Amino acid sequence: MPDLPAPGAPSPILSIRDLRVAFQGARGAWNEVVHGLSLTVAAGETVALVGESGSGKSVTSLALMRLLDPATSRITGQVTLDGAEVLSLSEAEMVARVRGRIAAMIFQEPMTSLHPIYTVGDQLIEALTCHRPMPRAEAHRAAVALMERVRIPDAARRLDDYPHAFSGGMRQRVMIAMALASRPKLLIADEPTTALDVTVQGEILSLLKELQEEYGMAMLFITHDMGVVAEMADRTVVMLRGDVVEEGPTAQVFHAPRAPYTRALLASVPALGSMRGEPVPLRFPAIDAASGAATPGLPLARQPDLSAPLLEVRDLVTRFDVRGGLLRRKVARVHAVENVSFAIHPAETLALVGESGCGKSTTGRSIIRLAGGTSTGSVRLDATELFTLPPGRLRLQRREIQMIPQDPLASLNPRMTIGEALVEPFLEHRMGSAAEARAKATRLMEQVGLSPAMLERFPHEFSGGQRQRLCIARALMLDPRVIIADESVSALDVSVKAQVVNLLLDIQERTGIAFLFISHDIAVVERISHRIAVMYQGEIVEIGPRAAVMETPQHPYTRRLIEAVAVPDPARRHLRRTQPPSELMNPIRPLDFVPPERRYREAGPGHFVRED
Amino acid sequence: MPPPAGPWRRALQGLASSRTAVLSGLGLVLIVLATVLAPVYAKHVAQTDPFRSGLSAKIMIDGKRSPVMERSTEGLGLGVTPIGPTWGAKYFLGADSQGRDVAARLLYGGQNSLIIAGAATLLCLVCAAVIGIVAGYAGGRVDTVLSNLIDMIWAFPVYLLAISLSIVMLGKTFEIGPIHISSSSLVVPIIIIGLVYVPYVARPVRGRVIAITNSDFVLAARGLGIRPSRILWRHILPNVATTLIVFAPMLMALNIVTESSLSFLSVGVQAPNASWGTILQDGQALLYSRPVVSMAPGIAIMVTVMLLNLFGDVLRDILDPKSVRGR
Amino acid sequence: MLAVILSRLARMVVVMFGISVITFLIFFATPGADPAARIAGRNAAPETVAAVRHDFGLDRPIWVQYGVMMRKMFVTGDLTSFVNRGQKIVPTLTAAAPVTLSLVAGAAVLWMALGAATGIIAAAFKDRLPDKILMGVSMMAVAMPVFWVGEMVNLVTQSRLHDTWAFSWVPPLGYVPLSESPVRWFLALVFPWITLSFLYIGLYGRMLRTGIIETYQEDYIRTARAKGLTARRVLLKHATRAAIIPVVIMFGMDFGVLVGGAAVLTEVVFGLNGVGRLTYQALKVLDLPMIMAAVLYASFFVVLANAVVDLLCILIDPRLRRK
Amino acid sequence: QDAHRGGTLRLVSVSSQGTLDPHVNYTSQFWQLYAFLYDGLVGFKKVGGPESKEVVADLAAALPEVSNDGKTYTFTLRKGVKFSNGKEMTTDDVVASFQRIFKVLGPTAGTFYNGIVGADQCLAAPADCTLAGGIVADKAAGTVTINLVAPDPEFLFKLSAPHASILPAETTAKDNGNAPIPGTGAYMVKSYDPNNAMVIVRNPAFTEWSKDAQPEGHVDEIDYTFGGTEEAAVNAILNGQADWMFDQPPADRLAELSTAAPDQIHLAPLSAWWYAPMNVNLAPFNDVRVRQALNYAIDRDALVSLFGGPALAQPVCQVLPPEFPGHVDQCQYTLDPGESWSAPDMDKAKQLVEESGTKGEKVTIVTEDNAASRGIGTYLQSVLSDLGYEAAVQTISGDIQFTYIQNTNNKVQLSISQWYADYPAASNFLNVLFGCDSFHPGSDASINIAGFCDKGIDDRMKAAIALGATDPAAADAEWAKIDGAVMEASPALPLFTPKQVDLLSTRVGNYAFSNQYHWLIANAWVQ
Ligand SMILES: Nc1ncnc2c1ncn2[C@@H]1O[C@H](COP(=O)(O)OP(=O)(O)OP(=O)(O)O)[C@@H](O)[C@H]1O
Ligand SMILES: Nc1ncnc2c1ncn2[C@@H]1O[C@H](COP(=O)(O)OP(=O)(O)OP(=O)(O)O)[C@@H](O)[C@H]1O
Ligand SMILES: [Mg+2]
Ligand SMILES: [Mg+2]
Repeated sequence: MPDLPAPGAPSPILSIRDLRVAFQGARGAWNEVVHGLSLTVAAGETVALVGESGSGKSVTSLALMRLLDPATSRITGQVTLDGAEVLSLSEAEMVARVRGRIAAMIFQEPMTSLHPIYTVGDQLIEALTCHRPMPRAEAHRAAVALMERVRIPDAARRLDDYPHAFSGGMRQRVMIAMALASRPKLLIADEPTTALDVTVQGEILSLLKELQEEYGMAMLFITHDMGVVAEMADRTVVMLRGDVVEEGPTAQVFHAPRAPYTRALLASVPALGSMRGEPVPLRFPAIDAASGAATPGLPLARQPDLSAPLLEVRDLVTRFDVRGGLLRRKVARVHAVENVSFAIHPAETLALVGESGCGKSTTGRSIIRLAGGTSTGSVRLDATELFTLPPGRLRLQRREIQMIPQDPLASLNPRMTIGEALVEPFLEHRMGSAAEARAKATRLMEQVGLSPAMLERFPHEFSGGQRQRLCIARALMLDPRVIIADESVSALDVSVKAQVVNLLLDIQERTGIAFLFISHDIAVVERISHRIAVMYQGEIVEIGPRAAVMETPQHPYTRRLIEAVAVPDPARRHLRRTQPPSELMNPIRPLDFVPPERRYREAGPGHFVRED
Repeated sequence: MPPPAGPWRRALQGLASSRTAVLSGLGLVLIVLATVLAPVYAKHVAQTDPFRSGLSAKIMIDGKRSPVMERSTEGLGLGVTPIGPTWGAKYFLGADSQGRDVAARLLYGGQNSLIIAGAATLLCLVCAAVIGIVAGYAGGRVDTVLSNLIDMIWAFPVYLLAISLSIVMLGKTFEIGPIHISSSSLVVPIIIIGLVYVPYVARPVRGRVIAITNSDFVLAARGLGIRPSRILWRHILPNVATTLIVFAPMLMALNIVTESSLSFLSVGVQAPNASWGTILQDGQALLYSRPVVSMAPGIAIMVTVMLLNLFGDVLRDILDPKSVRGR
Repeated sequence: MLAVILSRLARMVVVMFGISVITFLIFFATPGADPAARIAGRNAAPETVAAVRHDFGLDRPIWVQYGVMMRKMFVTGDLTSFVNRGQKIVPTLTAAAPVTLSLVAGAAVLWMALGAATGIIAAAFKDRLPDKILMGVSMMAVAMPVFWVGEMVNLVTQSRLHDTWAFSWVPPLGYVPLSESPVRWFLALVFPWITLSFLYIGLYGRMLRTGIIETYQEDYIRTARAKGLTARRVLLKHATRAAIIPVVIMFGMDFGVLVGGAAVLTEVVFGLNGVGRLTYQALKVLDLPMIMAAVLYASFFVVLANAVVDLLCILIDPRLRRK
Repeated sequence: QDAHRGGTLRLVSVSSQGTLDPHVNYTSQFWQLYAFLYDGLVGFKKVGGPESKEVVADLAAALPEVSNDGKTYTFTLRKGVKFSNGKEMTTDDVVASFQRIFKVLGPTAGTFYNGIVGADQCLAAPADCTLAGGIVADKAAGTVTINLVAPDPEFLFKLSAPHASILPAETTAKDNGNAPIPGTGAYMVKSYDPNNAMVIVRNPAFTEWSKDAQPEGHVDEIDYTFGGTEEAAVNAILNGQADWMFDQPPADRLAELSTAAPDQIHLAPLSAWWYAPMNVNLAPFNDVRVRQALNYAIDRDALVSLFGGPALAQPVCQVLPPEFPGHVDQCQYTLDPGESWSAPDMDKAKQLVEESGTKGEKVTIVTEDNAASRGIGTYLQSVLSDLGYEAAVQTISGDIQFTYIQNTNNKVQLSISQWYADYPAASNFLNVLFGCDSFHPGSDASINIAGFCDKGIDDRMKAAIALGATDPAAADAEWAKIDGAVMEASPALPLFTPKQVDLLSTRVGNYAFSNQYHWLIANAWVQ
């Protein structure tokens, strides 16, 4: 049971009692997704609501604000927001009293949460004036002040920009500014940093913390990232499938978790630095969901064969033309990948890390010549130069080097069953008969931990983690020698993430496959890779053995990247520094731009750092 | 574990669970059935031949034999007015200017209208799919050429094509292999109507193909070393199919209206054959004396089109809630 | 900007050239279209027919005829009709344009206003009675052939109920120039406007409703609501503005073809001598010069409308704006 | 002063009819206007009734002296007649006008005026037309002499046609299109926009010289509006918004009109013929039995129904219309052959078809896209089916249909057409429609649509024309026989003779109907 505030404690800003939310599904059946949730948030307090995807976190937050469609949803229970009985208010009263006044909200998707066809200033001013009518000039001034407050550089000028001209982090700042406009007493933040880069995530979190203090707001912080919880929350509420399973002060929840689920959750969290001293990649511990008992993960048994590189990339450059105007003429170029060189050996995993948009995926795609744009350089697989192969030969060569795409759902044809999708490449490469293909598909399904019966299903009938495994299985159908795994685990829940990482390591151990593991999640990278390459704005700034890069990072960017990672340990809160906001922009360069010459210095054996 | 439902099955289930879809579907089936049963109605109920002029026919009403074409006797005695609705088995909706049973013709006409509109819809979808897919997939110059072609069709007066074609075809029979196409054949209006809305469909199809061609799963297929022809056939085409299917009912509705417009301009189904359009046109000549002759097909078109639209709306919601807007 | 205009012009020229060639070829492949015989008149002597053929250059190679026709249309501007001898095509077309423009522009105002109202109200009352009524009516509007509606309107306003108080003000069919009498211009166009716009009110209303409802799924609407905006403001300012873009695209295309002559049925039924009716009549008598001019005129507007729509979209949707 | 003088007459029509040039335009709609816009040397008498077939002197002071065995016509011009531009008419204008007929490639140049001496050269080289020896003017005496190659009993009729209007000599020798040419009539065209309206006002230079030839009109202005539909025109007239419609009121409205507005309707017989030419050179109609069978089979009473009933059309089974020169009531194709039609003879028809052995053949009927023509086509289709043919109807736009069915290349078997007399002479029907001279295979201009060319009958027609010059009565008798002979061969289905329906507003008075010009607009008044 959640403990209620002791008598005499300040009356809570938010108190939820026995909240139940149900949605109307097909044929009018009601499907309850939040089952009797109760929680309170006191003034000035930060409460984290954690839980895996689909556990009902967002639904709860939307229910508080009565933002669910009344036609298809049903909310019961009691929600009191600063004395207002939310569930019994009319829509008009909600508008007049609650939304934006008592409570404001920030959402997960900064990219889509701003209206694309109004300027940022318009939207900010609207938020300011809708509760407190004021002259336009004053509102304008207030808006600039707010933008400055959330540390958007050059605020006055950027007020007239449209959201699409802002990066994700900047947009999230605007969202925060909007939420602060009417000085709410409660800020509900629904995964405000999930879609952002680690570095930006850190900035936003510290900004939130800072503002919370300054404004004396309470905060209901929703996330699935235990690291973030540890950073932010005074108290933590853990949700599982619509129920609260544990509730308590954050430190207590982390150090002495009571519910088995909480324990399992914490065990699966990849913690940065936990690999210190481990020589080889290590599997995640296996967790028993019922008891929460963990069996420690096994290290990878197979060693890379360093005698000769399997894949050798040299001076890879990929640029995209930016076309503009109605005429669609070239106006600039995106230097997505710039002079990237590295090698991967059999049974080795090279991780490519870096913030969003730095060119990781493009590097991966360029290697198999699927990037579009113009690529130059050299990619050799064994002795075959891929960049000069004619299309027909290249098509056959692709068997050897497979890519697991970033977004598994999008990369599966929605109209093909999984069986068809798996069998198709096998048959295309004439690797055997249909029956053999079928047999192999069945085998692989079992290997990736799925039931062969699922071969008849369509992609949408799988969960995210399952889809990721399907893509792995599909790639394995061709017995490739190299797999480029593009953010294969980033979008997954912690527990699923652990499973997939373990799966990849199993495969490597069994087949000696080499991985190019693309990720921005350094904690995972630390576990899985032999070597790490850090990318920044299309270039590799540091590359070397895992331990060297992680423990003695040389390049400032690498350091920043590692520092920014939230550590799932409330005792080690370290975010509360004021960092200058760095706006990530696409590496767009004018047409006549000449990239500077780069030199690398060797910081240790096989550890190279770009000289700036 | 429940058996997995494919998207088609799900679509069917969705349709079955929507009251609107079931009712409108039922209505459409009824209309089709009624038109299919036209010969039965004509022979056994109305007992007339709706394709023979009945200018001198007589009919028993209230035990009195009266001519179907009533000659005016009052005033100057000008004009001949066909018999109005009798609300009986014979001449239920009255006669047209040739003394034929309007109700029977309405049913027969429905056959032709539905066949024309249906076949034209099919033709249009096929053409649009080919143009859209080729333009979207090939891109570059091919795309430019086809996009211009689309613009041309869009700006071209259909009626020029219609009038010319109907004259060129006049009295001739073209034989292309086993297919005979004569001027009175329905093929002429089908071709014309089929082409009119090609741009309407080809444009969104092209857009969709471009989107799909750049989608991750096509990229993935290429990464797996799948042949381009197979990618087109297995990956792109099926995904365009929804767009096409969503268009179908709406297009069918538009085509019924277009067919009637073509007949209104007397390019379409040729006498004595009927379609709702030609009956509407006949009725236009009787608008002031026997409005029912033009009301009947007008209402038939309206009801059918409404049912198609209702059905199409549901289909759209089920197949692709975010695609085609409006039309 | 100049380059943009030039590329649009190039596209326009390509489309217009293609269309004119097709039209030309179709004409000469059509039996019974021989202009010489028809110009010469009924029962003309063969000598006369031959002389006419020579006089009109119809005995010259077909591409020469095409060239001559294009020159007469665009350079000298003295192209004359094959059927109404001496009727200059270009001035006739320009004289008909204001009629069509009056019809289409007025109807467009009506359908945009009522279509928007329909869509917004229906979306606001989604699945409730007003929505059902409005959608029912607009479904009917979409389902009724326009000429049929026109005929019925005429039957009622011109004949059956003309002598009642309700419709006694209805002027006879036909167009009155705005310059002649704004009041009579307006009265003469009231029913044509209503008839023409009926279909589009239905179409646009439905389209806008769907658009608004879809937009309500977007994250930014949730943001707007969370800010504490009133439901009306969210609907009008946030949802409608975003949902109106496809409507504008549609509007551009429809307006283009209608001004180009696609309002023919309305014009015919209401006896308005606009471009559509002109085209229609030229088609009925296969008057090549007139058809040619009308077709080129229409394609001009179609391509123009495409261009204008592109521009409009950029104005409405800043995402499409790139420096 | 005339109490009825003044006011504006508002006429409406669905469409205009092209060029204003009286030497070129060949439509009854505009000929009706030329009646009071232009004059020839002679003209039809502008009165209602049978007298309207008479030719009277117009710009000529008197009917011409005919000499030289009917080959020379001498006219003395009236003095003081002015064109609407104020210029006085002289013999120069007459000579120039006759040359101009050829120079502008007038439609009848080769059929009406080819008998003038020098016409051959003019037809061959229109631009250099002089008609030397054909038209001789004596300016001082004010006379013009026309020499013909051969006597032509119909020449005065031809001179009365608007194509022989006298125009100012300086008028350009090409089709003047929509630009009005000054005329000598009581009115002149002030403005003309074929897509919109024509405004006709009084000719300021006009003074009445002969009430019969060119009466001074009553109204001051005539506004002729083009556009709209027939229904709309009827409504406008009933609502008092227009005075007259050129087009026939739709059949649909007739019953209503004949009870609601009987006083506003005027019926007049026309010298016209609705018929269905059968192509005698194409199967199955190359067999005379089939043509006859169809003639027996059709129910002309039903056809009359289609046209609006007996008050509006009269069933016929011969070529020449009633009350036309040469007409004698005769009907071969009826139940009891005799003078008039009674009922179809289906048995005979079926028997003939049986004999011909053509049963089951395909027949396509090409009709115009108006209600009447399409209705007849549909009816004929029904009859042909009864006779055992596989018949189909094809409707095409009127203007194209007329040339389409003429061309033998198009292989039209059966079509629906009409013929309106240019002038009251039997040859204008029989010779034009069934003479060998009007059959031009492969041309769009071949008015002998049936392709009927019987040498014997053709010779008889030529002889009858010649006879007309000396003995009109005997010629008429001969024409009656030729009519019978043509019908014997049955190249066409006579359908009916239509009546003209003029629907006028209540304020129009003094309705007069001329066979030639139809309603005499200038004779009517509105106040
Ligand atoms: N509008 C809706 N209609 C029906 N079901 C819904 C709706 N919104 C959410 N759900 C269901 O409610 C459950 C909880 O969803 P919710 O979005 O709250 O999860 P979450 O905990 O926020 O997950 P995530 O971390 O992925 O955001 C899910 O099973 C989801 O499918
Ligand atoms: N097809 C393309 N056309 C133009 N620009 C592109 C294209 N693909 C990628 N880019 C640009 O290239 C840069 C690198 O993109 P890439 O997808 O490789 O980044 P990433 O490191 O994978 O980022 P993320 O972590 O978000 O996946 C970005 O700025 C992106 O906008
Ligand atoms: Mg969520
Ligand atoms: Mg990426």
